[in-house]
Amino acid sequence: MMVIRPICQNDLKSLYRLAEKTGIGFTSLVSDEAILQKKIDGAVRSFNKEDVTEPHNEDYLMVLEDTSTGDIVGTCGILATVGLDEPFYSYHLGSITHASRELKVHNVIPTLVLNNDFTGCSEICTLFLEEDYRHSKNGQLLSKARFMFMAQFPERFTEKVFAEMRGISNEDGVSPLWESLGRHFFSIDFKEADELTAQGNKQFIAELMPNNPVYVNLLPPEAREVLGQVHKNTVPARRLLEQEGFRYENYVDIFDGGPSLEARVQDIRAVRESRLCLANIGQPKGTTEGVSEGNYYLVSNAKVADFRCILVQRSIPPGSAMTLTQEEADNLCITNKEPVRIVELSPYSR
Amino acid sequence: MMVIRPICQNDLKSLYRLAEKTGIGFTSLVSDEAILQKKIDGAVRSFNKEDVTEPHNEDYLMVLEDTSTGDIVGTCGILATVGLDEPFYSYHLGSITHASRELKVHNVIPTLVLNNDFTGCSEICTLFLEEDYRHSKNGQLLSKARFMFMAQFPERFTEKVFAEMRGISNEDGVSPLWESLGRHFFSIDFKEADELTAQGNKQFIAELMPNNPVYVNLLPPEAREVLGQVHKNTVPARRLLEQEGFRYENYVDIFDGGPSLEARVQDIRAVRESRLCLANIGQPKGTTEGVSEGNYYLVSNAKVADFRCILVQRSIPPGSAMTLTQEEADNLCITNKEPVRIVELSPYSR
Amino acid sequence: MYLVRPADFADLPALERLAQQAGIGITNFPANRERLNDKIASSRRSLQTDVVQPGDESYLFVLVDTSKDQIVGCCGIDAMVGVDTPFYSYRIDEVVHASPQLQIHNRIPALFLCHDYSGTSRLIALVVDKAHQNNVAMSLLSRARLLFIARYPERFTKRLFAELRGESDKKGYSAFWDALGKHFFTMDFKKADYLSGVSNKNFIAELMPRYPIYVPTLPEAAQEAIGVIHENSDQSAEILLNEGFEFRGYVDIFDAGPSIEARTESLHTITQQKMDKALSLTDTAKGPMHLISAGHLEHFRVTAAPAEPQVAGLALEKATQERLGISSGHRIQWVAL
Amino acid sequence: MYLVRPADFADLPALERLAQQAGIGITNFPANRERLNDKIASSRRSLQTDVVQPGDESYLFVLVDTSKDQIVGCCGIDAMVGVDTPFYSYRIDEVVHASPQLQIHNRIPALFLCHDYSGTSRLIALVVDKAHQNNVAMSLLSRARLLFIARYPERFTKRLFAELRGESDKKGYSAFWDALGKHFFTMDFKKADYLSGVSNKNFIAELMPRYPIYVPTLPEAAQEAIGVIHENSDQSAEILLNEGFEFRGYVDIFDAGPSIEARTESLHTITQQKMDKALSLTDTAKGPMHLISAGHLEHFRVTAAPAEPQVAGLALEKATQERLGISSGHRIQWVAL
Repeated sequence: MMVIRPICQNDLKSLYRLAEKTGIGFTSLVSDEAILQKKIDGAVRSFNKEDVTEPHNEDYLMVLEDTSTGDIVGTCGILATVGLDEPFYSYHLGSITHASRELKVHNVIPTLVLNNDFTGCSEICTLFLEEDYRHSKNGQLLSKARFMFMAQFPERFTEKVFAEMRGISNEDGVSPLWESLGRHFFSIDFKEADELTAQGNKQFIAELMPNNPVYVNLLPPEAREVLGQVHKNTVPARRLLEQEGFRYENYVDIFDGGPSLEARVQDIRAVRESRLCLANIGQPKGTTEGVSEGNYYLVSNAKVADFRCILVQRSIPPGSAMTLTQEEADNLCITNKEPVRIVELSPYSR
Repeated sequence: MMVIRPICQNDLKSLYRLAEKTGIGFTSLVSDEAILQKKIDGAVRSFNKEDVTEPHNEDYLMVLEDTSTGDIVGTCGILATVGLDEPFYSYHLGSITHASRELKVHNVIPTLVLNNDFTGCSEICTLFLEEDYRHSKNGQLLSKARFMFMAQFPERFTEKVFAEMRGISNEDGVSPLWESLGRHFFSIDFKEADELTAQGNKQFIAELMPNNPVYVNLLPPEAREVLGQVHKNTVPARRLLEQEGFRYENYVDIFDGGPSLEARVQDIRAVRESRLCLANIGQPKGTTEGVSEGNYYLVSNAKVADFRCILVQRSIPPGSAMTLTQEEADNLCITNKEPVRIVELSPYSR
Repeated sequence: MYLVRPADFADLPALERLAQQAGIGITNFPANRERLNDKIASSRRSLQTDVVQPGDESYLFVLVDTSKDQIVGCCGIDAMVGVDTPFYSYRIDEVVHASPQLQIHNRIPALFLCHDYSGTSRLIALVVDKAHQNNVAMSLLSRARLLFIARYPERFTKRLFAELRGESDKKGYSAFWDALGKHFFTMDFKKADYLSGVSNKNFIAELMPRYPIYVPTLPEAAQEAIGVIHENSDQSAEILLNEGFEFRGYVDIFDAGPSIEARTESLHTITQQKMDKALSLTDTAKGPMHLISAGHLEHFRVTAAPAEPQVAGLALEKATQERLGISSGHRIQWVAL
Repeated sequence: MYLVRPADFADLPALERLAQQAGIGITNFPANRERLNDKIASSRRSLQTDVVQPGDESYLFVLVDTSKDQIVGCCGIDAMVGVDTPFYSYRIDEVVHASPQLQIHNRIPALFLCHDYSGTSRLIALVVDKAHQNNVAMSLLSRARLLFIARYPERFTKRLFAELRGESDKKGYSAFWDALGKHFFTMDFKKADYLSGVSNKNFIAELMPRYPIYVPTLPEAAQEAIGVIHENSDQSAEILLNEGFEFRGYVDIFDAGPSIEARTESLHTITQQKMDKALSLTDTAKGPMHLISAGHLEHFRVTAAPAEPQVAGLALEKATQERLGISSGHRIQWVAL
């Protein structure tokens, strides 16, 4: 069975193994033991904080474990806030109108405005699933488990949450936006800039980036076209978030132009439609051992440090109680009659 | 009975009478016959346009008629797009981070950035209800009838729609934001600037307003405090829109700092939950002549030029058909078995 | 021989012909009969007005080939630009972005829309028939303006500038315009250039970018055109540079042609010019070439002729005196060619 | 009598005492023993180095009351500011916003953060004991620097500027700081002022506003402080203004005190100074007061004394010669006081 749980100190080796597989451009998981250990420390500290009444610098990093092998095969995370230790930069794609009545010209010109608007906001991040496990809705479980955690502990996050999506670059990691914009202001290459940023070192952005709006119409077409577009590998992840109610509100990455998607936590479909019910340990009705059919449901417990989330399939919609097998209950770290949070895995299947 | 319908050429006198009552600060309805006549012409033309596949410069101005007296007692409108004839300005309240590691200082400074970001967006506007009629949910009918129209004809509007809310000013019409910001750049007073804008004359804004971001922390406290705040008379209108899913996304009016609220049309509660059903003319079950009880429902027809919307009360939730009295059907301009669109007047009452 | 004098209404057909030849890129001299007529009228009005300090006056001069009594060139001075609507230029300024931590120190040139030349006198539109583009004619026409300014300093500002035509090809294609202006005007260079000559200039403020343009983000061809003089203007540029005009980093907002400026008092022609009596040339030696002017305002005349500076004044040939409408003993102004 | 000479390590206690008196607002002369020691070391190193063009050298001079052999003042020159980190100032520029339609034409002064003085030589920190703030001592100390610059032009840039202390009260309260800097530094003026003296200046770029500040939007007290000189600095300001320094619209980013600048070659002391032989004063008349310098680099000395310019050189009293460590026939440099 596939289980989402908080990362723990024993996971360093597995995390390192995963980090090696992420490749260039995935800067939140770099294959450096010291950095990863620091990340684990931060996450362990965050999950063990009790009585959190408002978001601070918590970093909730979770892993997807295949209980049949004990392997860690994916990660996902939530940062309680960004930009409070190091500035967090983005471009806002706005418009400026230039109009002349006399000449009957009316131009609406898109502009990129450098800002720190996401400062203090919660971010969902560090989503990675090993190639061999990209099936059986594991990706959805990994991504949406975070919403179950947020639904259960909204006081730990801000009203608005966002996600940065990887932008367009070619096979060599060259980004058209960087080539026509960033390159002129940084005397380092895209990869180096990206890595510095990943290490939380962002002062240089303020120092080197132009602080005036950039006229998008003056950029070459190949740069204009990537604004707000995701890398082809990221298309499914974007669609998944959009189905949950995330929206592109014209914020893009300053380096590659990839979009940020945002939502009010309470407006996320999986949060809004999730509900608490009591766990009934037993044989779920309408299911036969080993045969899976019916709708998919995310089921999580209501614990912080021992948070767990799994995916189950039921042919009869659950009411005020959810019947779980002993194995499922064990993987959720719950006993009979404990509360669990459930929601349909996908919209429109309610 | 209270009925929402498109404004028509006979309404000029009534509209003028209403305009006289709106008072200062309500710039979209000025008591000038020529301007009002032009507005009516525009609305009549817009409602009579057939085969509209995308929004242009349509102006859908509707009125609330008391059928018992024939009086026009309120108005509400939707502009298909703003900013395409004259630039549409707003301030975006963003942030800039200034941080020094060496000094351990980390400041997040709010800024006002002048923009034309709403260019090409649909706007709901011109909401006014006569004082004597501010009861019996007339205000809600007036405001939300627009969502029924948008739900029925989404192709006539943009994906996103917004509303500008009146900002804070004192009894003499003095706006604290204007006094500490606009006044320094315009050599005219607030009222004059506001009127020029209302007449669609906005070139002067580009000419006179500073195009660099304004540091909010340098503004006096009384100006800072009004940013994104509505006039006390506008608090109920704001709450109403927020309940429908409208959100303040940090856009404010450049003169008085009043917030703009925005929503995706498909995310508006009244749009999302509204549905078509067939009208059954007869005696609604569970209701007795003259006795009103049960939930309120907005009911509209599915016509453009003959659009109508009314408010009914039903104690039994309607299913695939809605039973309407003959009077209600007449006021909706429909006959038996014609399709009508219905939705619960308020959220949470489903 | 050549003579420079103020333009008159009778010169209109000749001026129109010149303007058509001048082509694109000389925005203050459009081939539009009505506008040219206005320019002549404005010049005449300016010359007939008592001026205490510079305002919206403008002066238009023509170059006459006296052998055929034909107009073969023209030029002008605006007493002050930016009086009604601001006068826009791009100022090239370096923006410094430095990161001590990364040891990066970038100096990035950027174009800032400004109206620093508002309130300044401007030399405009030197146009000369191809056949007459020789050194004497060009110098005479260009420097005649400076003699005029020396005579009437109260009519001009202490700083003076001239716009030099920027790079564009015969069809009016400008790489700079194509990379920048086109995106904001949504019209071609020719049309914008023409409009800027005939219309008030509000539309520039309305349409041009309000934020600085970072030069390295422009296409290379556009970057290379910044501050470059159109080859047809090399000769007139050289005359002004020799006078002491300097480039201070201002370029035209349309074609990025450079503006050059100087303090009026320090210009070569103005520091060297003298006023004294006209004398008769008696011996056979004609003396070196001089620019010689006579006459007041509307009757201001300048010609180029051999002459001999003497203690009591400047000795001229009879023919030169006649061309200037003077005789010996009259006060004249001169400078060596 | 007074003598100006380069500072030495032995002067440290006296300099520390002076710095404490100087108070807030003289950021380049902080009352910090370590930093003062660094400044002396840097000055000595600079004087001992062969310099071909200006770099990060700095020169510190002290004013000695020779009657008591006591340090009563000091001043300095930075060969070039902004070498490691940019040197920031506010430039006051007018922004024009005009609406022809409404017939409004606003010129709005705005403060632009710039580093236009980066790469320029700077006169720094003139501090003199209250008891010695007389015209002779002040002029001697201030102008001694200009004599030094005249002697070693290759060590300085062609443009020179000086920052004048802006308005702040005894407690270090500055209305300008309160309205602007405070919001961005979240510390008080005193601390920011001190940090700017002792730390590298990266934090200015990190914390200061990047967009222009429109002057009319500031509180009135802050507006009124812009470009105003602290009353304690009036005297030293006057000496520099008389030399030919001009205010060109640059002010300090903390207290809005004005910067004044000049082309080195045009300064009064520099154009008037002469180099020739020292002569002996023979007759009884002592002659008018002069500033007289002698000695090379580390041994550079300047004093103020009566002297008589003669054809072959400058005639000095014996005592003056001794003070400068020279005798008749030595080369000296002088200028009238």
